Amino acid sequence: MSVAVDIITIVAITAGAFFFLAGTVGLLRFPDTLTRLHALTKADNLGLGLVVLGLVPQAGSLRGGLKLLCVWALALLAGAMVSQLIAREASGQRGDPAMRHDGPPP
Amino acid sequence: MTVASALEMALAAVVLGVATWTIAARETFAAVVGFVTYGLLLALIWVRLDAVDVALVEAAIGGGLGGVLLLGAAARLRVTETPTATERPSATVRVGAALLSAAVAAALATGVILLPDPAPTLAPAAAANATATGLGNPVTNVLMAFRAMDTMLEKVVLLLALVGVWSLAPDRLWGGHPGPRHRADPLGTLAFLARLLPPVGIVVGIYVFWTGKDHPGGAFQGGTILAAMWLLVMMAGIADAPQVSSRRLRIVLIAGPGIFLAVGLAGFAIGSAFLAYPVAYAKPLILGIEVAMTLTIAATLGLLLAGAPERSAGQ
Amino acid sequence: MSAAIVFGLCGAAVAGLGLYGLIADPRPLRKIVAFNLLGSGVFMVFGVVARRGAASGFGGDPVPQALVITGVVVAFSATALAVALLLRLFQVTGSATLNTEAPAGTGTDPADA
Amino acid sequence: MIEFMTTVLGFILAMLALGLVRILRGPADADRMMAAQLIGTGGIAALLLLGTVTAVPATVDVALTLALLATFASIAFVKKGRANAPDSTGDA
Amino acid sequence: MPYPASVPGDVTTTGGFLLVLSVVIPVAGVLLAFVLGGRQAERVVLATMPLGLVIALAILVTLRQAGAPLIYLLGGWAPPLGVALRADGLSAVMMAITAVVIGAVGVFARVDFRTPRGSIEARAPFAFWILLLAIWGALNMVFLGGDLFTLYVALELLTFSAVPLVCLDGRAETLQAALRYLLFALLGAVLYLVGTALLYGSYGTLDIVLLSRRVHAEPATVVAAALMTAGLLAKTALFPLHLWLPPAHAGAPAAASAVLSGLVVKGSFFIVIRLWFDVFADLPSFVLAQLLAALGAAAILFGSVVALRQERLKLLVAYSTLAQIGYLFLMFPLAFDAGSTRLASGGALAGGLLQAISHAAAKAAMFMSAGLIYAALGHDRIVGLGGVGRALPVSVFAFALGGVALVGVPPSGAYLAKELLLQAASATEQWWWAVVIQAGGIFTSSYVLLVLAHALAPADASITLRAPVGRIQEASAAALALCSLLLGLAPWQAYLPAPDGIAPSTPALEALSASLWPLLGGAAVAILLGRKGDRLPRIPLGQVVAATVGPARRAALALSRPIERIDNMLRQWPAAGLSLLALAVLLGAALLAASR
Repeated sequence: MSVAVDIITIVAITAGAFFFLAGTVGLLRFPDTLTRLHALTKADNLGLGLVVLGLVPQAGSLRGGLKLLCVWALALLAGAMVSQLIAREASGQRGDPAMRHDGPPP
Repeated sequence: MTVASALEMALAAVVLGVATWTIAARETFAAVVGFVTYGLLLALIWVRLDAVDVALVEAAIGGGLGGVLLLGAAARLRVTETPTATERPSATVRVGAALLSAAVAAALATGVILLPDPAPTLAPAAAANATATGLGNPVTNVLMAFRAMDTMLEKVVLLLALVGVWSLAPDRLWGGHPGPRHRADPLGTLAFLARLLPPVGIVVGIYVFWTGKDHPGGAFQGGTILAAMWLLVMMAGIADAPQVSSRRLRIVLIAGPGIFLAVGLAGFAIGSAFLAYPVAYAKPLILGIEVAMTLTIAATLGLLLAGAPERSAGQ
Repeated sequence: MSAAIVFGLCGAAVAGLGLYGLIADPRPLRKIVAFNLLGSGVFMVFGVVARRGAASGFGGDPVPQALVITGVVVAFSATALAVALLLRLFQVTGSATLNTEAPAGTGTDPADA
Repeated sequence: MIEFMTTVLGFILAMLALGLVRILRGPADADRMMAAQLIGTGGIAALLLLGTVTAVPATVDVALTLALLATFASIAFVKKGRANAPDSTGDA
Repeated sequence: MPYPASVPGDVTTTGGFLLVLSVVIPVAGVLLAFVLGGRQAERVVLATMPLGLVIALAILVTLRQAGAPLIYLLGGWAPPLGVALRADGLSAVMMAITAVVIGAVGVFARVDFRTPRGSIEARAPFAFWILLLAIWGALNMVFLGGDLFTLYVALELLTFSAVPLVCLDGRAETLQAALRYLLFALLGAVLYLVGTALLYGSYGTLDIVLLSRRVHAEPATVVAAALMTAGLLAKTALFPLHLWLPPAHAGAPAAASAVLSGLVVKGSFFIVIRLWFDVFADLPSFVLAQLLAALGAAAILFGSVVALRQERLKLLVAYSTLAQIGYLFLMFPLAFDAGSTRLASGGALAGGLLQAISHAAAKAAMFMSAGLIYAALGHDRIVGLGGVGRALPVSVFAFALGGVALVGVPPSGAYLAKELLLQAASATEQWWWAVVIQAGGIFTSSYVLLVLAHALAPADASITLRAPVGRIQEASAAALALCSLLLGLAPWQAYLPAPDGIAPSTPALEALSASLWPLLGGAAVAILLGRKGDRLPRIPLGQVVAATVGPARRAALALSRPIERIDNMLRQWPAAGLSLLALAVLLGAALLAASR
């Protein structure tokens, strides 16, 4: 049992690390601000999500695991909001109707 | 070299790199962004040093409120950047400053390396006296019991900083609202965030405060989170900053040190000592003080960031 | 090398960087940022002192840790006050300099008129 | 397991260090803020791993605080410029 | 009666609760004034003042009866885990003078910081009263704190209450002065803080008494000592770290200047004394003491010469503070005991502290009268002061009294201080410091006489006062000056380590005539260096004087110009920062070399 759990952890965390790598490479290599943003939003949330997923089985208690998930949820929410804010700032068109899809995050 | 110590060195190297960037960057705004990330990474160091209480403070202040304060100022002062930068001191002065700073840093490093081994510590004393308060978090014990005077004075420092900030207002705006009026954009992302995040944040803030009695956390950490939530609501234009003349606001601002002082004086009256808690009531008394302090800290920090009164009442 | 030494050196170096910035950069806001760096370097030294004092089942001596928390609060209040002063100076003069030779009072303060 | 996590932690730290390059280069402030955000998320991941490695469960609370407050710098960034509009200096 | 010799142990002594009250009452007053606001704030502060004075007196009495330091263990926790408040003779007299000066300033400020009719609360009064009370609480904490970190918090409290006072009027220059003050003070405070970290790491306590028993010359301790001392000197504005002082003290409102110049700089000075007479007493301090006094001598020279060259009265008084701070540091080499190679508490310490106390009262009085003159004339150009003596006799009289007290005319406290210092100089055979002490007196009288010569000269045109001067304001300034002038009569032997019977032993007439010499010398210096208007020839004999001293004056001015230029350079931020670090490094090197 514990071996299986450890394998899940290792796989998930490795995958998470990979997404961080992808995000960083995107941030460094992509040509302009908006495409970089695009790369970033995917990568960091997925990366963190997978790391959290890997850590949950190791948490030892239900409360610990829930807290980990809370961290992820918060980071996800904040990340989505901030990306939107930055995107608007970067495109320099605060009133642009195309950017006004200000509903809740997907 | 073990994996762990390699990790520590890597962490130290990254932190040092960001610190260098913060000093060397040409643009202030870029430097401040560097400083925000620095605060973030510093939290890692504090965890590594097994000081989670401090890590919480660093995360809340260094990565959060401090960043807001400095980024806002950097944006406002951007126009002064070029003229002031021309006052840069001569190369001789800069080399001198670098040499002397390096000398002081080297002396400090030598001092740290040559600290005696085994290190003197008050940890056993703190552990032995923990029963007096009934709290499990040794840092809270130090802050609230053994060195309560420091903590009380520190709250007065916060209040005085606020008086100082307020005193910068123009005379005719005294009593008005601090900071600029943020216009609400009801459909905006920010407004959405400001409705969604605060309930969560308030729960987290209270949790961090409450857990501080036995685990890392406490009044300052919790208060900072609450302050951030309040600030978010203000920045989104959902609620305006209160007038500085408001009596109710002022009571909240002194509640922490006030109740601290009152309990301290009560300790006097009961006959033990100023700032001493009777063992049977130590825990509820400390928690009561901490509740008031959390509120006071949240209000003070929020207003410190909001700035001096800039609009008269109703504006 | 132990964690204490690595972070102790790191703290000393950060403090040195802060000192340099505080002295050599003419822009007040950069001085404030440098002051914060300097402070955090000093706090790191405190952290190392705390870590070295680990005993009685505590990962660190709680006394210096508590001192750091108090110190951070004081440093933050100082930062807030300094920033407020600087912004007010900018509002009144239209410039942000500590150089006394620079003409002061040239700006108009809309609020005090 | 500890060694594995420590290694991943080191790897994520390296990624963060690389992300710093974007703060260095810019060119726009938005790029810098983005890099700061990546570093924030990475920092949270690193904290969670570190908390597990060093067996300090309270570290999760630090991560929670960071996740909650890391947005604030970005909000200040977005709010910039509005604060120094002439109508907000109190005279209007 | 300084405390390491006679600390009985870790117990609260009788009367210890007075120490708590002396801190708690101002703090409670701050909180209450903040909530009530408006006129109530002023009332709360004014009600606190007599209370504080009574407590300070009670501490003096209790201390004398007990014959040993008063101790209070906060929360019942003994050091090293807890924090103790301790009052020895030094703390008690400093607290007493603080209570007196704050009280006088409070009475003085009632006119300037009155909440205007028709408004519930006004900005400047609200901030002023709260900050004034906070300064008081912070100073009491500085004098009583038995723990180096508590002292750090108290010092920061002091800074945070002092800085906003500088820029209460909101002018651009004062805002800039306040910012410079704040940033430099913060730099100093951080250097102090890092020292406490090293000390805690070395000895596991920050309690002053425990440290004084444990400290020995180790590298970490030496680094701590150097950094802490340098940081405190920056906060005290000892030359060459004085960049912030002149604009801050000259630009603040008169009541605030009086407190800043009279009291606030003494806070960090007091901690320097605590450090070197208690905590670091076992470190080799010979070179350090000589260095501190050398900086003090330089401060006297620069402060006095630049003061004489000022155009504005308030700046002159501010520069005189710079010189007087230098004077305070002359006691360190004189307190050095060659036998035990440590700083011993004796006549020199008593003299230094007495000088600090006399200066507190006298300088506050001088700033208050300068402020009155400024308010009445609408300017404070020194050459334009003609006729003020007739128009504002009491204000000028208060200024003169304060000046005379500072010069050291018996029975002033400064006179007694000078006697003690000179005695110590001859006892330790350091004649060069005796020369500096005498020179300091001459310089002091020079700028006091310069101001008086202008103020007492007849007016060019009949002067019209812009505003009537409050009688109470003039009275409080004069009372404070008189207090400084009579300080020499107080029974110091009970509190300071002064040799018995020093005050009355010197025959009064002889002492008076001896104190005339500095006045004459001062007059000569003032004629050589002082700013003069076109009016000088009209003073009796002015023509003759002008003709004879012309060449000498030109030579003196040629000498003073480089001094002014160097002062100007040192007041630039980078130069001051470099001086601070260089001083820290120098102190560290000297201590390290000596401890080998």
